Amino acid sequence: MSQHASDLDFEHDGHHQGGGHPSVLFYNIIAISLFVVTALEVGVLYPPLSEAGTYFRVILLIVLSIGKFAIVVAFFMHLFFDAPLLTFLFAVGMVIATGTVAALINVMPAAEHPLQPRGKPKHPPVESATPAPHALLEWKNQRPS
Amino acid sequence: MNRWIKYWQPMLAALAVSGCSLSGPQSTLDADGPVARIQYETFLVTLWVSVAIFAVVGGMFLYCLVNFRAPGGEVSRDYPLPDQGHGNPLLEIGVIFVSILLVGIVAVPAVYGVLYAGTLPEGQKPLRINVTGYQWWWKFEYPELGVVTGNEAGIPVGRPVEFHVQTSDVLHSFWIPRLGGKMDLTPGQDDWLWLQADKPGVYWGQCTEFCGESHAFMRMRVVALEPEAFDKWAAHQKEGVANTKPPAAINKFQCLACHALRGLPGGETGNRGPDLTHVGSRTSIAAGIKENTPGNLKAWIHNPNDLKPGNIMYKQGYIDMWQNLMHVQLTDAEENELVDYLTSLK
Amino acid sequence: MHIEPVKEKGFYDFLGRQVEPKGLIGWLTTVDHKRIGILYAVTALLWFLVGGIEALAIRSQLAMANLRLYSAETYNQMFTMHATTMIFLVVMPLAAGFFNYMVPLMVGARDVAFPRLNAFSYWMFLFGSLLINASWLFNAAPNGSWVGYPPLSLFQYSQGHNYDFWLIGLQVLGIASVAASLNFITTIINMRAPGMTMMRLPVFVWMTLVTNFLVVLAFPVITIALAELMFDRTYATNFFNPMKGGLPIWWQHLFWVFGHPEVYILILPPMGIVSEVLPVFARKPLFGYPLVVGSGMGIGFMGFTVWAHHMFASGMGNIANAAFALTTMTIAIPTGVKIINWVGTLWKGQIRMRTPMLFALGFIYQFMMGGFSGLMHANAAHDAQQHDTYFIVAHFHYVLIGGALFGLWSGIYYWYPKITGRMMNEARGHAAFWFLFIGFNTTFFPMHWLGLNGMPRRIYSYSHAQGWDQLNLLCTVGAFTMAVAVLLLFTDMFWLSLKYGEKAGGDPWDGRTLEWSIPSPPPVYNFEEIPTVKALDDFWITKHPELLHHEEDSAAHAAGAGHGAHHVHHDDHGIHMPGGSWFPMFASAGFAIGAWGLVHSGGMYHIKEAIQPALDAAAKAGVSWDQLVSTAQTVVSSKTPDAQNILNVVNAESVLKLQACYNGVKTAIVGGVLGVLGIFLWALEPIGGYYIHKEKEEHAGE
Amino acid sequence: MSSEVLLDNPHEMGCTGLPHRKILMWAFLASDCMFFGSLISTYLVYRGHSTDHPLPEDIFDIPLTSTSSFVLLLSSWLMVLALSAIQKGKLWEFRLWTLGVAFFGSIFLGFQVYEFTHFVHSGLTLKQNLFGSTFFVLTGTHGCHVAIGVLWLMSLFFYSFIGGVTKERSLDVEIAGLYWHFVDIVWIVIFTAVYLLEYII
Repeated sequence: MSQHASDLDFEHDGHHQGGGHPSVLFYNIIAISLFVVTALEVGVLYPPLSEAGTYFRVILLIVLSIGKFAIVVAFFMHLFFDAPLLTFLFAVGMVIATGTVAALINVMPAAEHPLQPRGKPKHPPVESATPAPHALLEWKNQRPS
Repeated sequence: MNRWIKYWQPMLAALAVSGCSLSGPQSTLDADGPVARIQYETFLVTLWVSVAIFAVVGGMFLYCLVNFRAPGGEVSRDYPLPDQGHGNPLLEIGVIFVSILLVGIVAVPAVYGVLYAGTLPEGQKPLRINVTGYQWWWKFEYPELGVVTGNEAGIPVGRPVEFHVQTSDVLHSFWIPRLGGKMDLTPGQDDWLWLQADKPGVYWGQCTEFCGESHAFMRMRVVALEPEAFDKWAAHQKEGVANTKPPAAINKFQCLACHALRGLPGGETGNRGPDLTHVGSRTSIAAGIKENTPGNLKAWIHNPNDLKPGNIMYKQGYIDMWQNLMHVQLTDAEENELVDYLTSLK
Repeated sequence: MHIEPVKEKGFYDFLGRQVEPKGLIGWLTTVDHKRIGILYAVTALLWFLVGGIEALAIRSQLAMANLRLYSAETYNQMFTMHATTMIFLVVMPLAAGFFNYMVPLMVGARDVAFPRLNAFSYWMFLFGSLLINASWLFNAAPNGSWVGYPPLSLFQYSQGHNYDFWLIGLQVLGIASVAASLNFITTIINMRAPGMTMMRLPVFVWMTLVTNFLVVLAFPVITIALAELMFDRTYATNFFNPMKGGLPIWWQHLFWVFGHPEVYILILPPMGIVSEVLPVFARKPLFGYPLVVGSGMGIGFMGFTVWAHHMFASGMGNIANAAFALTTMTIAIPTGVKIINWVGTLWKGQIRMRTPMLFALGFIYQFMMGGFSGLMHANAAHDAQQHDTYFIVAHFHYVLIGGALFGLWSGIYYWYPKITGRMMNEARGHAAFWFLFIGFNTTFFPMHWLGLNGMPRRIYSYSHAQGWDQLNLLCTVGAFTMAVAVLLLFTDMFWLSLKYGEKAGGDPWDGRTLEWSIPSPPPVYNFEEIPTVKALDDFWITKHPELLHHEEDSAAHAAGAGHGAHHVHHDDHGIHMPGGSWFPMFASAGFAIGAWGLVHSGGMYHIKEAIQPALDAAAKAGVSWDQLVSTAQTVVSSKTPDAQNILNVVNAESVLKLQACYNGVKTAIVGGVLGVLGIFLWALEPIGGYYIHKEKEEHAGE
Repeated sequence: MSSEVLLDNPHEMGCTGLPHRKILMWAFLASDCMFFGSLISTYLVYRGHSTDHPLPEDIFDIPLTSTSSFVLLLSSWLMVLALSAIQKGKLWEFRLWTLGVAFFGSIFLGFQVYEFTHFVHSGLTLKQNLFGSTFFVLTGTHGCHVAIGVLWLMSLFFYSFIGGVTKERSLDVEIAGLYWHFVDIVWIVIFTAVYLLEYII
């Protein structure tokens, strides 16, 4: 019984790097830095910048959120301290998911690239014309070529 | 490129040993236009690379099966083991390199073919035709010529034709096998393809994206004409109906609510069904599924559902309008009259 | 041997776990991976008969030009259900049957990691398959091809419940697959016997692992796609509605991001089976084991990079077409490596032509053919001509029958003695092989010609003038020849050999892997003592100790020592076995009821929108919903509008449909609650189970 | 599932030295990456395709959503504290933090309910336009994940009163924590890709 119990305990498990899980203080520091990054993210929105600044802001936002993502996964989810196998498992999903999302966004015939700044005015309101279910024939493609 | 054709075609014909004709009206192996030809050639490259690999690997496979049988078909457990080789790294690396090389051989023509078929040719200005797919027929519009026709399109020989495809309802796919590959009709996209016919003739086509109950009966024909003949044809198609004395049945059954008979009062607007202004001049009816003979036409008018299950001429025209609203049926005499009239619309 | 139940008090004591499974209740509550494997395989084989009958119906209709054996609508249902059945209800679960039965035996484990989750997967699969086939009883079988492209699948074009059955049925099957796959990933990674390093895993286990990764990563995508389409149909969202800017092409992308890995989910397990069968019947190790494993992983990974080759005709543009053509051709490299390695395994071997070997060899030949036609589609230029023609039909049947099914049949003949303890008859096996081989090639080889000759897929009729008559007749003859082979297999497998077959010992084929080291059929606890693995093909090495090199031996010891966390559990209190449980079935039955309700809520908001004026009028007149429904019933039965002039006949029918939708939603909620309740009870269930104590004298008896 | 892998269950620990459930959970999270990846890409692909108002810039409220993001982060923080507490055997501390996590999770859900109600009143419904469809399905799915997490944590909370959660069984809490943090990181992505990007481009 006790033998199994010790297996569950991280401090004694040879597979875990770093020899033990972090202290509460460490968690608090991580949490505070997460709050700071989130505040930064929101803050990025507000200073008035030119068109060129848009790209800067997009890149900054992406970098910041990747950072947050990495911090939570590495420390809150213990991946940094845990067996590399688990990192591998998660990485398989993340890599394929990221690649697929990127490929999908680029291969779709988007009206505009989803990560590009849009021109204004954006969407002139068009007449709403949802067809009644039985009026099949009126249901035509409304998109101008 | 033409040299290739001369070279490969007899070999392929030799391959086609089954004795069945491979030159049906929709055969992709009889390329009658530059797009179909380039696609056929890239296919041949892949085919012969495959045949070569098959000869080598399949040969080895067969050699193993013939030569490395267990003595007597079955061996006891204490029979001496064969060599317990685990693999040969050099061979493996060789195989990988050879396959990369072969993939390269196949890939280059493929990419060339994609670019060729996906780029409008320089030089001659292409003829533009807008194709609209309906469940289950085709509308062809010639914006530059002001011509509208259904299920049968005339094109000039030797001039590229730019087909812009769009759908009025579900997905369809526009395909004239002898002239070139297909293009799906997808809502929300402006897709096009170009085709060109080398010689005059009637080219059959068919919808190849599943589009509902009568998907099998969504066919079409493209008629390639010499340039002068094409101009004459287009000019004639532009005119209104020749026979301006329609039978009473046309009004009685409100054919013009869906079909256009240009030149008749109220006959300009119907656009749910094919344009009938020159229906008598077409070679086929009901989206290419029957030859245009009076007998077939009568059968079609008598019960469209029989030839093409679920079509809207039957569902909305016959069932809704005739039976639910007007409670009338076509008599035999009216059907004959209608057939005579439509046949006269050359 | 005696059995001692675990004495443990749980949160509650009613509905305790079954100690030793017996009879029907034993099967219903079983958590034994071997029984679940048998359940999977038998269910899959029964659906195989159904799918086969559908295939014969399709071929009969196409035997001659202008045949009208049955209606176009029925034909559309036939080919849709044929594809759906064969892919999701036959090949996948048959492979899952082998995963279940064989993987724990091959890695040297007593069971899978989560036995009850495993049972849950099976019951979900069973209920999902029943749900999707129940559509036949309602004359609403899915009718829009197994790819279900919108807009045809939107409510605007398909107002029956056909697509609802398809969408929800696949959703349920998806849950079953993902749950099972998570289980197998854990089992393979974490339950290997001491010394069984990853590079000593049998190839079948490797391919299982890759397959299950593919399932786990591909199924979420189809889950989302199906959910979006379901929302479009039921809640009138706009994901694929072109009227509101939705793009039907998005469905195609999502579908094929799932769909292409799905193809490898179907083919990799049979590849693994063949990689097991060939070495046994050639008496040689698999040629280039690391490369076979690596190319399996390569194929799996590449499976996620090529999906758009199913969409070369959808107007993606030259660059995307060329790029996906290139990635697709790249897959030919690892596939070619595999085939070369299989041939290398035969080279200088001592080939024994037993039935499993025949099927494995048939697999190699036909998979090669399917690979070549695959290379031809990868050529995007000519794919514009092949796409959606019979050339494609020929290709994927070469891969899925000639490949996957031949591989699975090889597995059936190979492992049947292990599972039942009896050999299958060789003569009947050879006959079945030749009927299947000749029938298959007669059916599908001519389809290449048909496709090149311009015959599109999914057409229920064609005319003489199109020139496809003779070849189609030939295909139909071939299809019925294959049916003979299937009958032979089934009578042999379920009756003749099962009853009269020669008794098989533990190791009838002179096998190489761990499952042959135990009796046939295996005891409930699999291994009396968990084996310690010294090398790849450990059992073979045990039989031929001279093959084990000294350095490998010491490496094995080092590796075994590294697996220190492993415990041997049969020491003082015997072998612990988990007890049976009702809750996997209970929970999945709850979810199945919920799914049934969801099916019947299909089209709800569309119908509501269509009769909104009537509903408003009713609200204005102060007619409650219940009154409106009863009025509608009267109106429909009398076929005259009601006195207050709120409902005409058409609207009244819609009101009744809407009422049915609301009932569906209620059923869905009840079912969902039951399912969640089942999971809670399952979680609180005491661990239970029992200990098996082996007595000394019984050891001798084996 | 929890009793399946009780500590005295011989099927618990595997040859890699990791508990089965941890491997299962990480594989599941990998799977969930694809799940949310598909949803997020649906949202991004359909950006700018809506044909009707209201559009994101008409109705998004960044301060509100930022607040709910902070709330979710806060709950993640409490989650690690809860795990840390139970690993040290401090049962009451564990109960406190777990209750906190569930509480803040519920606050987050409350924000979402408020936001959804507000949007529906502004005319944005599932069927109004593409933005409505993609937005509600994406954030609604995430909300469902949060709700399941709250249910899970509350179960652990109550289970701890009948001796179900102990130091030796801290794995139960760790697994729930992994799930909860994953829900948090998905929100990190959604917050950036759906809300913040909308304010820049």
